[in-house]
Amino acid sequence: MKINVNGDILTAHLDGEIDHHSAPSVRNTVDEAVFMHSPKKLILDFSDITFMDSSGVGLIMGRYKLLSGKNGTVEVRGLKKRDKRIVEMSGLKKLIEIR
Amino acid sequence: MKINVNGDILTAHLDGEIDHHSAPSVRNTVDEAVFMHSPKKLILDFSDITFMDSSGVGLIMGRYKLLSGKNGTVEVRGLKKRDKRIVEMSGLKKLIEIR
Amino acid sequence: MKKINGFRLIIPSKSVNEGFSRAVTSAFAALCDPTVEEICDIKTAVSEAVTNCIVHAYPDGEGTVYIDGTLYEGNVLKVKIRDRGVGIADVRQAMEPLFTTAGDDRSGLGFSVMESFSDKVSVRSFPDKGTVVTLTKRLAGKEKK
Amino acid sequence: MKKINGFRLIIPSKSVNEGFSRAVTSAFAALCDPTVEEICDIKTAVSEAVTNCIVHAYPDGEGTVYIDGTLYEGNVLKVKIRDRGVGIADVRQAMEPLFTTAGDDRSGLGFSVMESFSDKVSVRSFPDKGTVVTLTKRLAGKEKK
Ligand SMILES: Nc1ncnc2c1ncn2[C@@H]1O[C@H](COP(=O)(O)OP(=O)(O)O)[C@@H](O)[C@H]1O
Ligand SMILES: Nc1ncnc2c1ncn2[C@@H]1O[C@H](COP(=O)(O)OP(=O)(O)O)[C@@H](O)[C@H]1O
Repeated sequence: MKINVNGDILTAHLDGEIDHHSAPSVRNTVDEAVFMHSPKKLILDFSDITFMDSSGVGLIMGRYKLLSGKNGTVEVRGLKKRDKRIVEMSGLKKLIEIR
Repeated sequence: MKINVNGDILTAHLDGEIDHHSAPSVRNTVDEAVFMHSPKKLILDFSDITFMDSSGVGLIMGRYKLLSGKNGTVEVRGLKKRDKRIVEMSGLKKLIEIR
Repeated sequence: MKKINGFRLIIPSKSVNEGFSRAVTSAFAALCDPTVEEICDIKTAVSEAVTNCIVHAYPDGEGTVYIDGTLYEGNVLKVKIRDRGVGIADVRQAMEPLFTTAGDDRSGLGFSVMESFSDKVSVRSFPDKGTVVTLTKRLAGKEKK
Repeated sequence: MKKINGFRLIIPSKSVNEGFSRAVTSAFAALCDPTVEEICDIKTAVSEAVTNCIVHAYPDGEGTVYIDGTLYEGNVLKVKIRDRGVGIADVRQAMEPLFTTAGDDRSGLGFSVMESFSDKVSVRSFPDKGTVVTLTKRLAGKEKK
Protein backbone atom coordinates (compact mmCIF):
# COMPACT_ATOMS: atom_id res chain seq x y z
CA MET A 1 0.00 0.00 0.00
CA LYS A 2 1.21 3.51 -0.78
CA ILE A 3 0.21 6.39 1.51
CA ASN A 4 0.29 9.94 0.23
CA VAL A 5 -0.20 13.11 2.27
CA ASN A 6 -1.08 16.37 0.56
CA GLY A 7 -1.99 19.13 2.97
CA ASP A 8 -5.14 17.99 4.80
CA ILE A 9 -5.70 15.08 2.48
CA LEU A 10 -4.38 11.58 3.10
CA THR A 11 -4.62 9.14 0.21
CA ALA A 12 -4.20 5.38 0.72
CA HIS A 13 -3.56 3.48 -2.52
CA LEU A 14 -4.75 0.00 -1.63
CA ASP A 15 -3.55 -3.00 -3.60
CA GLY A 16 -4.01 -6.76 -3.82
CA GLU A 17 -7.07 -8.56 -2.47
CA ILE A 18 -9.35 -7.39 0.31
CA ASP A 19 -11.04 -10.12 2.26
CA HIS A 20 -11.53 -10.87 5.95
CA HIS A 21 -8.00 -12.32 6.04
CA SER A 22 -6.18 -9.33 4.57
CA ALA A 23 -8.42 -6.53 5.89
CA PRO A 24 -6.89 -6.20 9.38
CA SER A 25 -3.44 -5.41 8.07
CA VAL A 26 -4.84 -2.88 5.58
CA ARG A 27 -6.90 -1.31 8.37
CA ASN A 28 -3.91 -1.04 10.70
CA THR A 29 -1.74 0.63 8.10
CA VAL A 30 -4.44 3.15 7.16
CA ASP A 31 -5.36 3.88 10.79
CA GLU A 32 -1.74 4.46 11.81
CA ALA A 33 -1.37 6.97 9.01
CA VAL A 34 -4.60 8.68 10.09
CA PHE A 35 -3.39 8.97 13.70
CA MET A 36 -0.03 10.34 12.50
CA HIS A 37 -1.37 12.94 10.12
CA SER A 38 -4.91 13.72 11.39
CA PRO A 39 -6.17 14.49 7.88
CA LYS A 40 -9.42 16.34 7.18
CA LYS A 41 -10.06 13.96 4.33
CA LEU A 42 -9.13 10.32 3.81
CA ILE A 43 -9.14 9.05 0.24
CA LEU A 44 -9.22 5.26 -0.18
CA ASP A 45 -8.06 4.46 -3.70
CA PHE A 46 -9.20 1.00 -4.85
CA SER A 47 -7.71 1.21 -8.37
CA ASP A 48 -5.18 -1.57 -7.70
CA ILE A 49 -7.52 -3.89 -5.81
CA THR A 50 -7.80 -7.18 -7.71
CA PHE A 51 -10.52 -8.71 -5.56
CA MET A 52 -12.83 -7.61 -2.78
CA ASP A 53 -15.85 -8.97 -0.98
CA SER A 54 -18.02 -7.39 1.72
CA SER A 55 -14.95 -7.13 3.97
CA GLY A 56 -14.03 -4.15 1.79
CA VAL A 57 -17.29 -2.49 2.83
CA GLY A 58 -16.51 -3.18 6.49
CA LEU A 59 -13.16 -1.52 5.93
CA ILE A 60 -14.73 1.60 4.42
CA MET A 61 -17.43 1.78 7.13
CA GLY A 62 -14.84 1.54 9.88
CA ARG A 63 -12.73 4.32 8.33
CA TYR A 64 -15.88 6.44 7.94
CA LYS A 65 -16.59 6.07 11.67
CA LEU A 66 -13.00 6.87 12.56
CA LEU A 67 -12.84 9.99 10.41
CA SER A 68 -16.28 11.34 11.28
CA GLY A 69 -15.31 11.03 14.96
CA LYS A 70 -12.58 13.55 14.11
CA ASN A 71 -14.77 15.76 11.91
CA GLY A 72 -13.08 14.38 8.82
CA THR A 73 -14.55 12.89 5.65
CA VAL A 74 -13.89 9.81 3.55
CA GLU A 75 -13.80 9.50 -0.21
CA VAL A 76 -13.60 6.22 -2.12
CA ARG A 77 -12.06 6.07 -5.60
CA GLY A 78 -11.20 3.64 -8.33
CA LEU A 79 -13.76 0.95 -7.48
CA LYS A 80 -14.34 -1.53 -10.27
CA LYS A 81 -17.94 -1.89 -11.42
CA ARG A 82 -18.61 -5.05 -9.43
CA ASP A 83 -16.96 -3.69 -6.31
CA LYS A 84 -19.00 -0.51 -6.61
CA ARG A 85 -22.08 -2.73 -6.69
CA ILE A 86 -21.03 -4.25 -3.35
CA VAL A 87 -20.29 -0.87 -1.79
CA GLU A 88 -23.62 0.52 -2.96
CA MET A 89 -25.53 -2.25 -1.20
CA SER A 90 -24.33 -0.70 2.05
CA GLY A 91 -25.99 2.67 1.68
CA LEU A 92 -22.57 4.28 2.26
CA LYS A 93 -23.26 6.47 -0.77
CA LYS A 94 -25.26 8.76 1.51
CA LEU A 95 -22.34 9.19 3.91
CA ILE A 96 -19.21 9.28 1.80
CA GLU A 97 -18.16 10.37 -1.63
CA ILE A 98 -17.78 7.50 -4.10
CA ARG A 99 -16.09 8.41 -7.34
CA MET B 1 -1.86 -26.14 -32.37
CA LYS B 2 -0.35 -24.90 -35.61
CA ILE B 3 0.85 -27.36 -38.22
CA ASN B 4 3.41 -26.32 -40.81
CA VAL B 5 4.54 -28.32 -43.83
CA ASN B 6 7.77 -27.44 -45.58
CA GLY B 7 8.80 -30.00 -48.19
CA ASP B 8 9.46 -33.26 -46.34
CA ILE B 9 9.30 -31.62 -42.95
CA LEU B 10 6.16 -31.34 -40.85
CA THR B 11 6.31 -29.06 -37.83
CA ALA B 12 3.69 -29.19 -35.08
CA HIS B 13 3.72 -26.13 -32.81
CA LEU B 14 2.17 -27.50 -29.62
CA ASP B 15 0.59 -25.15 -27.10
CA GLY B 16 -1.08 -25.16 -23.69
CA GLU B 17 -0.64 -27.98 -21.19
CA ILE B 18 0.26 -31.60 -21.94
CA ASP B 19 -1.06 -34.11 -19.47
CA HIS B 20 -2.89 -37.41 -19.75
CA HIS B 21 -6.14 -35.48 -20.24
CA SER B 22 -5.00 -33.29 -23.11
CA ALA B 23 -2.53 -35.67 -24.78
CA PRO B 24 -5.05 -37.73 -26.85
CA SER B 25 -6.33 -34.70 -28.74
CA VAL B 26 -2.78 -33.46 -29.40
CA ARG B 27 -1.81 -36.94 -30.59
CA ASN B 28 -4.81 -37.20 -32.92
CA THR B 29 -4.12 -33.86 -34.54
CA VAL B 30 -0.44 -34.65 -35.09
CA ASP B 31 -1.11 -38.16 -36.36
CA GLU B 32 -3.73 -36.98 -38.83
CA ALA B 33 -1.26 -34.48 -40.25
CA VAL B 34 1.38 -37.21 -40.49
CA PHE B 35 -0.99 -39.50 -42.39
CA MET B 36 -1.94 -36.65 -44.72
CA HIS B 37 1.55 -35.46 -45.55
CA SER B 38 3.81 -38.51 -44.92
CA PRO B 39 6.76 -36.33 -43.89
CA LYS B 40 10.34 -37.61 -43.70
CA LYS B 41 10.79 -35.59 -40.54
CA LEU B 42 8.37 -34.57 -37.79
CA ILE B 43 9.35 -31.61 -35.64
CA LEU B 44 7.47 -31.27 -32.36
CA ASP B 45 7.90 -27.70 -31.14
CA PHE B 46 7.27 -27.35 -27.39
CA SER B 47 8.04 -23.60 -27.19
CA ASP B 48 4.45 -22.69 -26.27
CA ILE B 49 3.86 -25.54 -23.83
CA THR B 50 3.11 -24.09 -20.40
CA PHE B 51 3.09 -27.39 -18.50
CA MET B 52 3.96 -30.99 -19.19
CA ASP B 53 4.39 -34.14 -17.17
CA SER B 54 5.47 -37.62 -18.29
CA SER B 55 2.47 -37.76 -20.65
CA GLY B 56 4.56 -35.49 -22.86
CA VAL B 57 7.20 -38.20 -23.03
CA GLY B 58 4.56 -40.77 -23.94
CA LEU B 59 3.47 -38.44 -26.72
CA ILE B 60 7.01 -38.13 -28.11
CA MET B 61 7.67 -41.88 -27.82
CA GLY B 62 4.47 -42.70 -29.69
CA ARG B 63 5.33 -40.27 -32.50
CA TYR B 64 8.85 -41.75 -32.67
CA LYS B 65 7.36 -45.23 -33.16
CA LEU B 66 4.93 -43.93 -35.78
CA LEU B 67 7.60 -42.12 -37.79
CA SER B 68 10.29 -44.79 -37.55
CA GLY B 69 7.72 -47.28 -38.87
CA LYS B 70 7.65 -45.09 -41.99
CA ASN B 71 11.41 -44.52 -42.11
CA GLY B 72 10.98 -41.00 -40.84
CA THR B 73 12.62 -39.20 -37.94
CA VAL B 74 11.44 -37.05 -35.05
CA GLU B 75 12.98 -33.88 -33.70
CA VAL B 76 11.90 -32.14 -30.48
CA ARG B 77 12.41 -28.41 -30.01
CA GLY B 78 11.78 -25.62 -27.57
CA LEU B 79 11.61 -27.74 -24.40
CA LYS B 80 11.94 -25.74 -21.22
CA LYS B 81 14.73 -26.81 -18.87
CA ARG B 82 12.47 -28.78 -16.55
CA ASP B 83 10.62 -30.45 -19.40
CA LYS B 84 13.94 -31.41 -21.00
CA ARG B 85 14.83 -33.03 -17.69
CA ILE B 86 11.68 -35.16 -17.93
CA VAL B 87 12.33 -36.10 -21.55
CA GLU B 88 15.93 -37.03 -20.80
CA MET B 89 14.83 -39.52 -18.14
CA SER B 90 13.35 -41.55 -20.98
CA GLY B 91 16.55 -42.21 -22.89
CA LEU B 92 14.86 -40.80 -25.99
CA LYS B 93 17.99 -38.71 -26.57
CA LYS B 94 19.55 -41.75 -28.24
CA LEU B 95 16.67 -42.09 -30.68
CA ILE B 96 15.60 -38.59 -31.55
CA GLU B 97 17.12 -35.17 -31.94
CA ILE B 98 16.42 -32.87 -28.98
CA ARG B 99 17.32 -29.24 -29.55
CA MET C 1 -30.01 -32.90 -13.43
CA LYS C 2 -27.09 -35.06 -14.50
CA LYS C 3 -23.90 -34.56 -12.54
CA ILE C 4 -20.85 -33.99 -14.72
CA ASN C 5 -18.09 -33.45 -12.21
CA GLY C 6 -17.62 -32.54 -8.58
CA PHE C 7 -15.21 -31.95 -5.74
CA ARG C 8 -15.22 -31.91 -1.99
CA LEU C 9 -12.73 -29.70 -0.19
CA ILE C 10 -12.21 -29.93 3.56
CA ILE C 11 -10.20 -27.20 5.29
CA PRO C 12 -9.66 -25.80 8.77
CA SER C 13 -11.45 -22.50 9.46
CA LYS C 14 -8.31 -20.37 9.11
CA SER C 15 -8.67 -17.00 7.44
CA VAL C 16 -5.74 -17.76 5.11
CA ASN C 17 -8.00 -20.38 3.53
CA GLU C 18 -10.50 -17.77 2.32
CA GLY C 19 -8.25 -17.04 -0.65
CA PHE C 20 -7.48 -20.72 -1.06
CA SER C 21 -11.16 -21.66 -1.32
CA ARG C 22 -11.70 -18.91 -3.87
CA ALA C 23 -8.83 -20.30 -5.91
CA VAL C 24 -10.18 -23.86 -5.73
CA THR C 25 -13.67 -22.80 -6.76
CA SER C 26 -12.33 -20.73 -9.65
CA ALA C 27 -10.18 -23.61 -10.87
CA PHE C 28 -13.17 -25.95 -10.78
CA ALA C 29 -15.49 -23.48 -12.48
CA ALA C 30 -12.79 -22.83 -15.09
CA LEU C 31 -13.23 -26.41 -16.34
CA CYS C 32 -16.39 -25.32 -18.13
CA ASP C 33 -15.02 -22.22 -19.90
CA PRO C 34 -17.01 -19.59 -18.04
CA THR C 35 -16.58 -15.88 -18.63
CA VAL C 36 -14.18 -13.91 -16.42
CA GLU C 37 -17.22 -12.16 -14.94
CA GLU C 38 -18.84 -15.46 -13.99
CA ILE C 39 -15.65 -16.69 -12.34
CA CYS C 40 -15.46 -13.45 -10.39
CA ASP C 41 -19.11 -13.70 -9.31
CA ILE C 42 -18.73 -17.21 -7.97
CA LYS C 43 -15.44 -16.33 -6.25
CA THR C 44 -17.11 -13.43 -4.48
CA ALA C 45 -20.12 -15.46 -3.34
CA VAL C 46 -17.94 -18.35 -2.12
CA SER C 47 -15.65 -15.92 -0.33
CA GLU C 48 -18.62 -14.60 1.67
CA ALA C 49 -19.93 -18.03 2.63
CA VAL C 50 -16.52 -19.40 3.61
CA THR C 51 -15.69 -16.24 5.57
CA ASN C 52 -18.93 -16.67 7.51
CA CYS C 53 -17.87 -20.17 8.59
CA ILE C 54 -14.52 -18.76 9.69
CA VAL C 55 -15.88 -15.66 11.45
CA HIS C 56 -19.20 -16.80 12.90
CA ALA C 57 -19.49 -20.59 13.03
CA TYR C 58 -16.66 -21.35 15.44
CA PRO C 59 -16.46 -18.54 18.01
CA ASP C 60 -14.44 -20.65 20.44
CA GLY C 61 -11.64 -21.64 18.11
CA GLU C 62 -10.96 -23.55 14.94
CA GLY C 63 -13.39 -25.84 13.20
CA THR C 64 -13.75 -27.47 9.84
CA VAL C 65 -15.24 -26.07 6.65
CA TYR C 66 -16.61 -28.35 3.94
CA ILE C 67 -17.00 -27.12 0.38
CA ASP C 68 -18.74 -29.28 -2.19
CA GLY C 69 -18.74 -28.12 -5.77
CA THR C 70 -20.87 -29.90 -8.34
CA LEU C 71 -21.20 -29.23 -12.02
CA TYR C 72 -24.46 -30.36 -13.62
CA GLU C 73 -25.40 -30.75 -17.26
CA GLY C 74 -26.33 -27.40 -18.73
CA ASN C 75 -23.35 -25.80 -16.95
CA VAL C 76 -25.12 -25.34 -13.66
CA LEU C 77 -22.63 -25.01 -10.82
CA LYS C 78 -23.69 -25.62 -7.22
CA VAL C 79 -21.34 -24.87 -4.37
CA LYS C 80 -22.35 -26.04 -0.92
CA ILE C 81 -20.47 -24.47 2.00
CA ARG C 82 -20.97 -26.26 5.26
CA ASP C 83 -19.79 -25.99 8.85
CA ARG C 84 -20.48 -27.84 12.10
CA GLY C 85 -20.57 -24.64 14.10
CA VAL C 86 -23.01 -22.71 16.28
CA GLY C 87 -25.70 -22.38 13.61
CA ILE C 88 -28.07 -19.48 13.01
CA ALA C 89 -31.17 -19.18 15.18
CA ASP C 90 -33.09 -16.86 12.83
CA VAL C 91 -31.99 -17.35 9.23
CA ARG C 92 -34.45 -14.83 7.80
CA GLN C 93 -33.09 -12.09 10.06
CA ALA C 94 -29.47 -13.12 9.37
CA MET C 95 -30.08 -12.74 5.64
CA GLU C 96 -31.35 -9.17 5.95
CA PRO C 97 -29.00 -6.61 4.44
CA LEU C 98 -26.72 -4.98 7.03
CA PHE C 99 -27.72 -7.41 9.79
CA THR C 100 -24.66 -8.62 11.66
CA THR C 101 -23.93 -10.06 15.08
CA ALA C 102 -20.26 -9.25 14.73
CA GLY C 103 -18.30 -6.09 15.46
CA ASP C 104 -17.33 -3.03 13.50
CA ASP C 105 -15.47 -4.79 10.74
CA ARG C 106 -18.31 -6.88 9.40
CA SER C 107 -20.74 -5.06 7.18
CA GLY C 108 -23.66 -7.45 7.48
CA LEU C 109 -23.69 -7.70 3.69
CA GLY C 110 -22.39 -11.25 3.27
CA PHE C 111 -25.72 -12.84 2.39
CA SER C 112 -26.73 -9.87 0.23
CA VAL C 113 -23.53 -10.25 -1.78
CA MET C 114 -24.10 -13.99 -2.17
CA GLU C 115 -27.61 -13.29 -3.45
CA SER C 116 -26.42 -10.59 -5.78
CA PHE C 117 -23.69 -12.71 -7.38
CA SER C 118 -25.43 -16.10 -7.63
CA ASP C 119 -28.68 -17.20 -9.22
CA LYS C 120 -29.91 -18.77 -6.00
CA VAL C 121 -28.81 -18.94 -2.37
CA SER C 122 -30.32 -21.44 0.01
CA VAL C 123 -29.50 -21.54 3.73
CA ARG C 124 -30.28 -24.31 6.17
CA SER C 125 -29.07 -23.97 9.71
CA PHE C 126 -29.46 -25.87 12.95
CA PRO C 127 -28.41 -24.19 16.19
CA ASP C 128 -25.41 -25.95 17.73
CA LYS C 129 -25.23 -28.28 14.72
CA GLY C 130 -24.10 -26.04 11.91
CA THR C 131 -25.03 -24.27 8.72
CA VAL C 132 -25.26 -25.22 5.05
CA VAL C 133 -25.27 -22.53 2.39
CA THR C 134 -25.89 -23.62 -1.20
CA LEU C 135 -25.01 -21.28 -4.04
CA THR C 136 -26.34 -22.04 -7.51
CA LYS C 137 -25.11 -20.36 -10.65
CA ARG C 138 -25.55 -21.11 -14.32
CA LEU C 139 -22.35 -20.51 -16.25
CA ALA C 140 -22.82 -19.42 -19.84
CA GLY C 141 -19.53 -21.01 -21.01
CA LYS C 142 -19.33 -24.01 -23.33
CA GLU C 143 -20.04 -27.39 -21.76
CA LYS C 144 -17.20 -29.86 -21.18
CA LYS C 145 -17.56 -33.47 -20.25
CA MET D 1 6.46 -31.44 13.14
CA LYS D 2 3.78 -28.87 13.86
CA LYS D 3 0.98 -28.71 11.35
CA ILE D 4 0.27 -25.20 10.07
CA ASN D 5 -2.49 -25.73 7.55
CA GLY D 6 -4.02 -28.48 5.48
CA PHE D 7 -6.65 -29.46 2.98
CA ARG D 8 -8.41 -32.58 1.81
CA LEU D 9 -9.71 -32.72 -1.73
CA ILE D 10 -11.97 -35.52 -2.93
CA ILE D 11 -12.62 -35.87 -6.66
CA PRO D 12 -13.85 -38.46 -9.13
CA SER D 13 -11.11 -40.08 -11.22
CA LYS D 14 -11.89 -38.07 -14.36
CA SER D 15 -8.96 -36.95 -16.47
CA VAL D 16 -10.27 -33.38 -16.51
CA ASN D 17 -9.46 -33.29 -12.79
CA GLU D 18 -5.73 -33.74 -13.42
CA GLY D 19 -5.44 -30.03 -14.18
CA PHE D 20 -7.85 -29.21 -11.38
CA SER D 21 -5.75 -31.03 -8.77
CA ARG D 22 -2.63 -29.28 -10.03
CA ALA D 23 -4.38 -25.94 -9.61
CA VAL D 24 -5.56 -26.80 -6.09
CA THR D 25 -2.11 -27.93 -5.00
CA SER D 26 -0.48 -24.81 -6.46
CA ALA D 27 -2.97 -22.54 -4.72
CA PHE D 28 -2.32 -24.26 -1.42
CA ALA D 29 1.46 -24.20 -1.84
CA ALA D 30 1.23 -20.53 -2.85
CA LEU D 31 0.09 -19.69 0.70
CA CYS D 32 3.72 -19.99 1.83
CA ASP D 33 5.37 -17.83 -0.83
CA PRO D 34 7.31 -20.52 -2.64
CA THR D 35 9.36 -19.86 -5.76
CA VAL D 36 7.80 -20.37 -9.17
CA GLU D 37 10.16 -23.33 -9.63
CA GLU D 38 8.95 -24.97 -6.44
CA ILE D 39 5.31 -24.52 -7.43
CA CYS D 40 6.08 -26.09 -10.78
CA ASP D 41 7.91 -29.03 -9.19
CA ILE D 42 5.07 -29.86 -6.86
CA LYS D 43 2.50 -29.45 -9.67
CA THR D 44 4.42 -31.91 -11.82
CA ALA D 45 4.79 -34.51 -9.07
CA VAL D 46 1.11 -34.23 -8.07
CA SER D 47 0.07 -34.48 -11.71
CA GLU D 48 1.89 -37.82 -12.02
CA ALA D 49 0.39 -39.28 -8.86
CA VAL D 50 -3.16 -38.15 -9.64
CA THR D 51 -2.88 -39.35 -13.23
CA ASN D 52 -1.84 -42.78 -11.95
CA CYS D 53 -5.03 -43.01 -9.88
CA ILE D 54 -7.04 -42.06 -12.94
CA VAL D 55 -5.22 -44.32 -15.42
CA HIS D 56 -4.28 -47.37 -13.35
CA ALA D 57 -6.27 -47.58 -10.12
CA TYR D 58 -9.76 -47.97 -11.54
CA PRO D 59 -9.53 -50.01 -14.76
CA ASP D 60 -13.24 -50.85 -14.71
CA GLY D 61 -14.60 -47.34 -14.47
CA GLU D 62 -14.63 -44.32 -12.26
CA GLY D 63 -13.43 -44.21 -8.70
CA THR D 64 -12.51 -41.61 -6.14
CA VAL D 65 -9.18 -39.85 -5.64
CA TYR D 66 -8.27 -38.34 -2.27
CA ILE D 67 -5.63 -35.63 -2.03
CA ASP D 68 -4.45 -34.45 1.37
CA GLY D 69 -2.10 -31.50 1.49
CA THR D 70 -0.45 -30.55 4.76
CA LEU D 71 1.91 -27.72 5.48
CA TYR D 72 4.24 -28.20 8.44
CA GLU D 73 6.36 -25.72 10.31
CA GLY D 74 9.58 -25.10 8.43
CA ASN D 75 7.62 -24.91 5.17
CA VAL D 76 7.53 -28.63 4.60
CA LEU D 77 4.68 -29.59 2.29
CA LYS D 78 3.35 -33.13 2.19
CA VAL D 79 0.83 -34.18 -0.41
CA LYS D 80 -0.79 -37.57 -0.01
CA ILE D 81 -2.56 -38.95 -3.08
CA ARG D 82 -4.76 -41.90 -2.35
CA ASP D 83 -7.11 -44.22 -4.23
CA ARG D 84 -9.23 -47.25 -3.36
CA GLY D 85 -8.32 -49.01 -6.56
CA VAL D 86 -6.60 -52.21 -7.69
CA GLY D 87 -3.33 -51.52 -5.89
CA ILE D 88 0.20 -52.43 -7.00
CA ALA D 89 1.45 -55.97 -6.44
CA ASP D 90 5.16 -55.14 -6.74
CA VAL D 91 5.84 -51.52 -5.75
CA ARG D 92 9.60 -51.77 -6.26
CA GLN D 93 9.15 -52.92 -9.84
CA ALA D 94 6.43 -50.29 -10.48
CA MET D 95 8.82 -47.58 -9.39
CA GLU D 96 11.54 -48.59 -11.84
CA PRO D 97 12.11 -46.04 -14.61
CA LEU D 98 10.25 -46.96 -17.82
CA PHE D 99 8.24 -49.74 -16.18
CA THR D 100 4.62 -49.55 -17.20
CA THR D 101 1.68 -51.94 -17.37
CA ALA D 102 -0.19 -49.58 -19.68
CA GLY D 103 -0.10 -49.14 -23.42
CA ASP D 104 1.89 -47.04 -25.84
CA ASP D 105 0.96 -43.67 -24.40
CA ARG D 106 2.34 -44.14 -20.91
CA SER D 107 6.06 -43.71 -20.61
CA GLY D 108 6.56 -45.55 -17.33
CA LEU D 109 8.23 -42.44 -15.96
CA GLY D 110 5.54 -41.31 -13.51
CA PHE D 111 7.34 -42.44 -10.36
CA SER D 112 10.72 -41.25 -11.69
CA VAL D 113 9.29 -37.78 -12.26
CA MET D 114 7.75 -37.73 -8.77
CA GLU D 115 11.14 -38.66 -7.32
CA SER D 116 12.96 -36.12 -9.40
CA PHE D 117 10.67 -33.23 -8.44
CA SER D 118 10.07 -33.95 -4.74
CA ASP D 119 12.41 -34.44 -1.82
CA LYS D 120 10.83 -37.76 -0.91
CA VAL D 121 8.28 -40.15 -2.41
CA SER D 122 6.77 -42.92 -0.35
CA VAL D 123 4.40 -45.51 -1.79
CA ARG D 124 2.22 -47.92 0.13
CA SER D 125 -0.09 -50.18 -1.78
CA PHE D 126 -2.41 -53.04 -1.01
CA PRO D 127 -3.70 -55.19 -3.88
CA ASP D 128 -7.47 -54.72 -4.32
CA LYS D 129 -7.49 -52.11 -1.56
CA GLY D 130 -5.67 -49.16 -3.06
CA THR D 131 -2.52 -47.09 -3.14
CA VAL D 132 -1.17 -44.16 -1.12
CA VAL D 133 1.60 -42.01 -2.55
CA THR D 134 3.11 -39.37 -0.26
CA LEU D 135 5.18 -36.59 -1.75
CA THR D 136 7.29 -34.45 0.57
CA LYS D 137 8.89 -31.19 -0.44
CA ARG D 138 10.50 -28.38 1.52
CA LEU D 139 9.58 -25.00 0.08
CA ALA D 140 12.21 -22.31 0.48
CA GLY D 141 9.63 -19.46 0.59
CA LYS D 142 8.92 -17.43 3.71
CA GLU D 143 6.77 -19.06 6.35
CA LYS D 144 3.18 -17.92 6.88
CA LYS D 145 0.90 -18.88 9.72
N1 LIG E 1 -21.92 -20.03 9.03
C1 LIG E 1 -22.51 -19.27 9.99
N2 LIG E 1 -22.57 -19.71 11.28
C2 LIG E 1 -23.15 -18.97 12.24
N3 LIG E 1 -23.71 -17.76 12.01
C3 LIG E 1 -23.67 -17.27 10.77
C4 LIG E 1 -23.08 -17.98 9.70
N4 LIG E 1 -23.20 -17.23 8.57
C5 LIG E 1 -23.86 -16.12 8.94
N5 LIG E 1 -24.15 -16.12 10.24
C6 LIG E 1 -24.89 -15.05 10.98
O1 LIG E 1 -25.57 -14.24 10.05
C7 LIG E 1 -25.18 -12.87 10.20
C8 LIG E 1 -25.20 -12.16 8.87
O2 LIG E 1 -24.24 -12.71 8.01
P1 LIG E 1 -23.69 -11.87 6.78
O3 LIG E 1 -24.86 -11.32 5.98
O4 LIG E 1 -22.74 -12.72 6.04
O5 LIG E 1 -22.95 -10.62 7.43
P2 LIG E 1 -21.60 -10.52 8.28
O6 LIG E 1 -20.77 -11.74 8.03
O7 LIG E 1 -20.95 -9.29 7.77
O8 LIG E 1 -22.04 -10.42 9.72
C9 LIG E 1 -23.82 -12.94 10.86
O9 LIG E 1 -23.50 -11.76 11.55
C10 LIG E 1 -23.98 -14.14 11.79
O10 LIG E 1 -24.66 -13.80 12.96
N1 LIG F 1 -2.39 -45.65 -8.22
C1 LIG F 1 -2.04 -46.78 -8.85
N2 LIG F 1 -2.85 -47.86 -8.84
C2 LIG F 1 -2.50 -48.99 -9.48
N3 LIG F 1 -1.34 -49.15 -10.15
C3 LIG F 1 -0.49 -48.11 -10.21
C4 LIG F 1 -0.78 -46.89 -9.56
N4 LIG F 1 0.25 -46.04 -9.78
C5 LIG F 1 1.15 -46.72 -10.50
N5 LIG F 1 0.73 -47.98 -10.77
C6 LIG F 1 1.46 -49.02 -11.52
O1 LIG F 1 2.83 -48.64 -11.60
C7 LIG F 1 3.25 -48.57 -12.96
C8 LIG F 1 4.29 -47.49 -13.14
O2 LIG F 1 3.76 -46.21 -12.89
P1 LIG F 1 4.43 -44.90 -13.46
O3 LIG F 1 5.89 -44.92 -13.12
O4 LIG F 1 3.66 -43.74 -12.98
O5 LIG F 1 4.34 -45.03 -15.03
P2 LIG F 1 3.06 -44.99 -16.02
O6 LIG F 1 1.93 -44.31 -15.32
O7 LIG F 1 3.55 -44.24 -17.19
O8 LIG F 1 2.73 -46.42 -16.33
C9 LIG F 1 1.98 -48.33 -13.75
O9 LIG F 1 2.10 -48.74 -15.09
C10 LIG F 1 0.97 -49.17 -12.95
O10 LIG F 1 1.07 -50.53 -13.28
